Amino acid sequence: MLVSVSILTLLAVTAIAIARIGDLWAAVMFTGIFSFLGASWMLILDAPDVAFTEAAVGAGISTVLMLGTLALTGKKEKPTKSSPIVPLFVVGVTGAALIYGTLDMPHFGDRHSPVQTRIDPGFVEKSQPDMHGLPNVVTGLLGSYRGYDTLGETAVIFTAGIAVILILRREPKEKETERSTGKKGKSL
Amino acid sequence: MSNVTPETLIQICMGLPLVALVLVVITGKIANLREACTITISSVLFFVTCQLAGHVFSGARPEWSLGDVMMPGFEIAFQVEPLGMLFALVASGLWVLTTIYAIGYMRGHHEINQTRFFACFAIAIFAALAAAFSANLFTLFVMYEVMTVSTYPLVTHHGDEKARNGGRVYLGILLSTSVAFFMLAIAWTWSVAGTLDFTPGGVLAEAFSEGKINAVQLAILFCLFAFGIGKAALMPFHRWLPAAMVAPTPVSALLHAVAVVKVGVFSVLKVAIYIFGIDLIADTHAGDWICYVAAASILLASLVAMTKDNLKARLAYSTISQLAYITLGAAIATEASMLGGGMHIAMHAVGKITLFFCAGAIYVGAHKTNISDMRGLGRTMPFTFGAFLIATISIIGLPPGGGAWSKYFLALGAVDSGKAWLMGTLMVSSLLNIAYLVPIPILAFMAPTKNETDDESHVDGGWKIKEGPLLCVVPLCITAIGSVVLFFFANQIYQWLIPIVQSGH
Amino acid sequence: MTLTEFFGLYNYWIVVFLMMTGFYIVIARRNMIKTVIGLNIFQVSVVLLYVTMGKVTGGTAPIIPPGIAGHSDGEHASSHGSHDAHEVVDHAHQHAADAAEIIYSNPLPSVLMLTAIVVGIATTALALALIVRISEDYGTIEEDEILLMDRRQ
Amino acid sequence: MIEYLHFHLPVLPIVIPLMIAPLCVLLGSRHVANVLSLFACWVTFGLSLLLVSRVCELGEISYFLGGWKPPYGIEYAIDPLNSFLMAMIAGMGAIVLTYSGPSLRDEVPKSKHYLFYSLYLLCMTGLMGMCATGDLFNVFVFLEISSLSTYALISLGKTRRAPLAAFQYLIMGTIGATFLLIGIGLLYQMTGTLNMADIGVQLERYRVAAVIVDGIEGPPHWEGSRTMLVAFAFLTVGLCIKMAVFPLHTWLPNSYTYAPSVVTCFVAATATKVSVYAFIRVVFGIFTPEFAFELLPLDTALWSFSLVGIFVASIAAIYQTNIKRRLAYSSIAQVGYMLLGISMANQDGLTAGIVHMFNHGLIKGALFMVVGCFVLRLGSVQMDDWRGAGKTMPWTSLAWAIGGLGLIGVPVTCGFISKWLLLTAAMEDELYLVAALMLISSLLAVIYVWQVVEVLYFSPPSEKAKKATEAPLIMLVTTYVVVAATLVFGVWTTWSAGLAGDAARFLLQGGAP
Repeated sequence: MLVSVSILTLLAVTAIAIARIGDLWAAVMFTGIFSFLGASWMLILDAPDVAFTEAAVGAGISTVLMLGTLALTGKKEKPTKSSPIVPLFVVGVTGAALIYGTLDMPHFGDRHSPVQTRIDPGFVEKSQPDMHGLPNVVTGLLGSYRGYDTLGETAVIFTAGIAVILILRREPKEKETERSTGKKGKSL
Repeated sequence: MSNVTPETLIQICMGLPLVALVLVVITGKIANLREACTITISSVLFFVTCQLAGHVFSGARPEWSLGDVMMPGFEIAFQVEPLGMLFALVASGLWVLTTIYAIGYMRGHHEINQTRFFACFAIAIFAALAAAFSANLFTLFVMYEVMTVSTYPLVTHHGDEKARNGGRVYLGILLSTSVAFFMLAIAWTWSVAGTLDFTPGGVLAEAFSEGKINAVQLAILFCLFAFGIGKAALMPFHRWLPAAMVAPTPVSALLHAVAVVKVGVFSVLKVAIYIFGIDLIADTHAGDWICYVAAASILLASLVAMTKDNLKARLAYSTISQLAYITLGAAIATEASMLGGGMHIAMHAVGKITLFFCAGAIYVGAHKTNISDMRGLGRTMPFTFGAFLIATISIIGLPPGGGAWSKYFLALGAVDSGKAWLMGTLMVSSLLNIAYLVPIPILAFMAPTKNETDDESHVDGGWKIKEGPLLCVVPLCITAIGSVVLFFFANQIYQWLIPIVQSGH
Repeated sequence: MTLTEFFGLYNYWIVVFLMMTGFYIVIARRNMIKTVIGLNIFQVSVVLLYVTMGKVTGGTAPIIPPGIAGHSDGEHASSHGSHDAHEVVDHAHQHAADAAEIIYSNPLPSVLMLTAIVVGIATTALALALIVRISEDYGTIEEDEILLMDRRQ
Repeated sequence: MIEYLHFHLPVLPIVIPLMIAPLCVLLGSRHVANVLSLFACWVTFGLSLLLVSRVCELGEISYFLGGWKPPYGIEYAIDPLNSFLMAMIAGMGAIVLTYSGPSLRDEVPKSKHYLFYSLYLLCMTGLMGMCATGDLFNVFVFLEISSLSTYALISLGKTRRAPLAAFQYLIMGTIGATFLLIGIGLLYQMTGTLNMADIGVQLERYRVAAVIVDGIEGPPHWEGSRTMLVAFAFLTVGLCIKMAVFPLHTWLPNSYTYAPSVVTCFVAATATKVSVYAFIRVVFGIFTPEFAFELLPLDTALWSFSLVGIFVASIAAIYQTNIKRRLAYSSIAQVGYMLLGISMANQDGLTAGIVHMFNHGLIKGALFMVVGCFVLRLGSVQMDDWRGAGKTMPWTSLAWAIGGLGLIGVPVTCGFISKWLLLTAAMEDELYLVAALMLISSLLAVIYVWQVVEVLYFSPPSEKAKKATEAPLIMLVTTYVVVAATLVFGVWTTWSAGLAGDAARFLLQGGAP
């Protein structure tokens, strides 16, 4: 209880820090920390697979990617001039809606909630015979019942991969014209 | 032809203009061949229409529907009844003459894009025939809009700034009224009556008796129809008609006599007779408001016509006035007024097309557009102005012009319905007609030419005849004779049309 | 608002707070990298929301201990519904009885979130690539400045 | 073999492009990739047509991926609605790809072509997958496939604004997708399942019979409705962002304007429609219209937003000199018509909404294809440069005029069919004001389409237009195929409106997806 409360508090504090901080380098670091804290909480919530993935992907890869980008772009965020009232209002309304929505939700850890009872026999029991006793049910599910989602996930990664190549690859010619026009880009 | 069923005749009738369209486009490069195609097909079409008319006027009601490809509620279906048949006869008959005339005019005037012209012309005729034969409001509306769009390139034929502005007004008013009022009225009818089929006796009577629509709503609906059918050019939605005068004269002839405006008034009549039903309008006084509007239109348009010096503009306002007669006939809603309105479609068509042909012939032959410039022109163009005079008589409504009969029936209807004041309107309007039309031929024949010494035609004290191209003059003579023939033929038309007002009882 | 309600839902409320912080960064911040960071936080919070749903009080991660795995073949042991309890008792296997006592948290949210995390990183990567490209073209990654440059053009 | 094909038919149109996409990258040659992707698209189109005929014959088809039955596994549920839409997407995909050659060579560097083809196929996969699936989470996954590929495709545009537009779309799109994910999560929380049909069944259990007081039936009532409402709201907002409903449309104009012409053609014709479809599914397949429209005054909200959106976007369109942007605003307005139909939740209205998805896809596809032809020859999307192009590019200009008439909704074009259905539906519901406003708003389309027509035909030619020649044959032919389709479906309505009517009936009878 104490651990989870302190992790949750830390998460909230980190999130606010990220929102307020102007130095991008620090913000990226805090994002890594946020992911890491999130991952530890997931561990408490009995989701070790997600926790490991989050730690690796969220705290690891995405931090590296962002740092790499920062190296190419610049580390300082310019202070935003526009008033924060409209975004705050939108966020407030959305948040209030969500809180309102939680009121009818099954309580945390409720073992009679539909999530736990709708599927009967549950995934753990069902997957044992289906997966021939694979101990990690999550892995089993990824490859079987939700295997198609996993295929989709792979497709997403593939899409992102070629998209990144496509976006970052510059034509030799393109670069030249760019240089000759003093990096102003081409107008319409 | 006797072994061809009337159903097939309908298909042939509507197919022929499309065949003409295809042939015109294919043979576009070879002008002579292209025009030979158009003339041949239009003649064949007239012949086929006459065949069909024989069936219809002897009581047949042939039907044809495209039901296989349409959903319920979107039925494209055709059924020929006498009113539509009469309109189809007028349209197809005048197509032949207009084509001949157009060839003379377009060549005499060296117009550009002649292929596009003839192609769009063919589509417009197709739409006119299909509208004439339509069996329900949906089909009528579809064809109405097809005609709007297909005549747009005709109106803007010259492709210059003036044409663009004219086209803007033309398309703007016709599309806006049809979408904002006509379509709404149709949907309303559909939601109230549950059908859009043209039914003798009307489809709204039942809804009225069931209380789905009350008398005030009926009157509003009638207004929506009358204004929504912008092609009937009821004031204040008449501006498109003078604006469309930027078009070449054969187009004006098409617009004002053959197809466009006649589709408008035809639709008004059709809606009045087959959607409302004469009795319903008479009982609920749904048409009363439109009576006032139409009467006002008649007088105002005549007054405006008097102020116009440009011949085509004057004729345009004359058309607005004459169309309002037909709308008036529909709004009065007595048997006589409906018949008068129906007859006026034919009578006015023949008369007005003659006038426009004359205007075009004067333009091609003498390059004059303003009435004040036409002094003494009658002596060099006797045939043209002779025809003009005859048509004028018909439009005014004097015997032996065909227009006399239709106006007589309209007046009769006005008296029948107890609106005797309308008689007064009709009388005044006839006087106004005289005032703005008769001076033109008189000026042309009687007045001395402006500067006689300069006039080349004035040789040795005699007048040398210098008419427009032969292909222009012959059609206008034929239509002028036609408007006289119609006077003697009126009883026949009356007999043909009788079923449309009787079938409701 | 009862105390049970508070203790039953406060987890969710904190997650909502985290989500909204992320959302706020996305819509309020004009620096593109900051926006992407906000998106990241938003998405991680949604992952937390899902994972929270799967948790059962007193449950454990859905990984079958080695002793039990392989023995429950063909069984329809149920970890929660009491109506199935008699089936479980019927079994001679001690391990099976153990299995019935172990309560597993629902594995499905985990499965879904593995996919969602991967989708998230793919989106981040694409966004960052776009940022690099924009920064090359415009020389800045502040949206306000870029819009100003475009307007001047 | 046929047996096998028939059995796996539901999944083939999605899997074929998905499998060929990596192949395009691996082989690395733009010619090979072109042929492969064309092959994939046309085969997909053929298969989806086959699927439509199968659905018409057999009714709804369920396909369990990997043989795992729901609620454990993922289900593909093919019904009249989504098979119809899939055929449209595949058809537009195939025809636009066939069209693309010259335009692509002009606008995208050759070395990127093979990647373009791969992304194009992936985008199509994503859109088709979203349609076919009966699993809510799977919708999210395929939404992301299509979105990510769309962002990348948009960023391919010639100008530096293209990556910016793509980035802005990415942010908006990801917010939308995340909202969707939250909504899915809340629904999962309430029902414990992800299968749409099953969610619908489970939600019914929360329903409390209406209380009858003094003989008057009270409003319907749901237990736990707070969470359900919020779930519904989040799904709606998420999808509204993706379908660019006013005022959540801000990403769309830039994306459509700066993307390569070919991409705009495909995306404009298909992407927003798929989101509209997903929304229909949420309203009618998961929740009931009763829940959506009675418990929540969503119908009134939808009309107001649709109508305001239609007017604002149409008026904005009138002021655009960039023609792609003009059409983009028109797209925002047109989505309003679809929503208007859906919000009426009666047979005619829903049919109108569905058939307008199809018709507008064709019309907008055709118009953007025309724009592509002009861009290729004139090198500009500015109205000033298009002046007088009617003389040098008569066929392309004529295609614009016909397509424009479709957009206006003139009879004999398919746009009229949707407008007519919408109108009759409004009258049936006695929404006279909505009917009148809708008709008036459609007049705005006359202005923004006809301004361009006038520029093409009545202005003295610009320098660029003087030098222009008619567009390449392949582009013209494909454009005219689509233009012809807009006319064919304006007359032959048994297929389009008929199928849409079947789909609407299916949805209204509570046919769970």
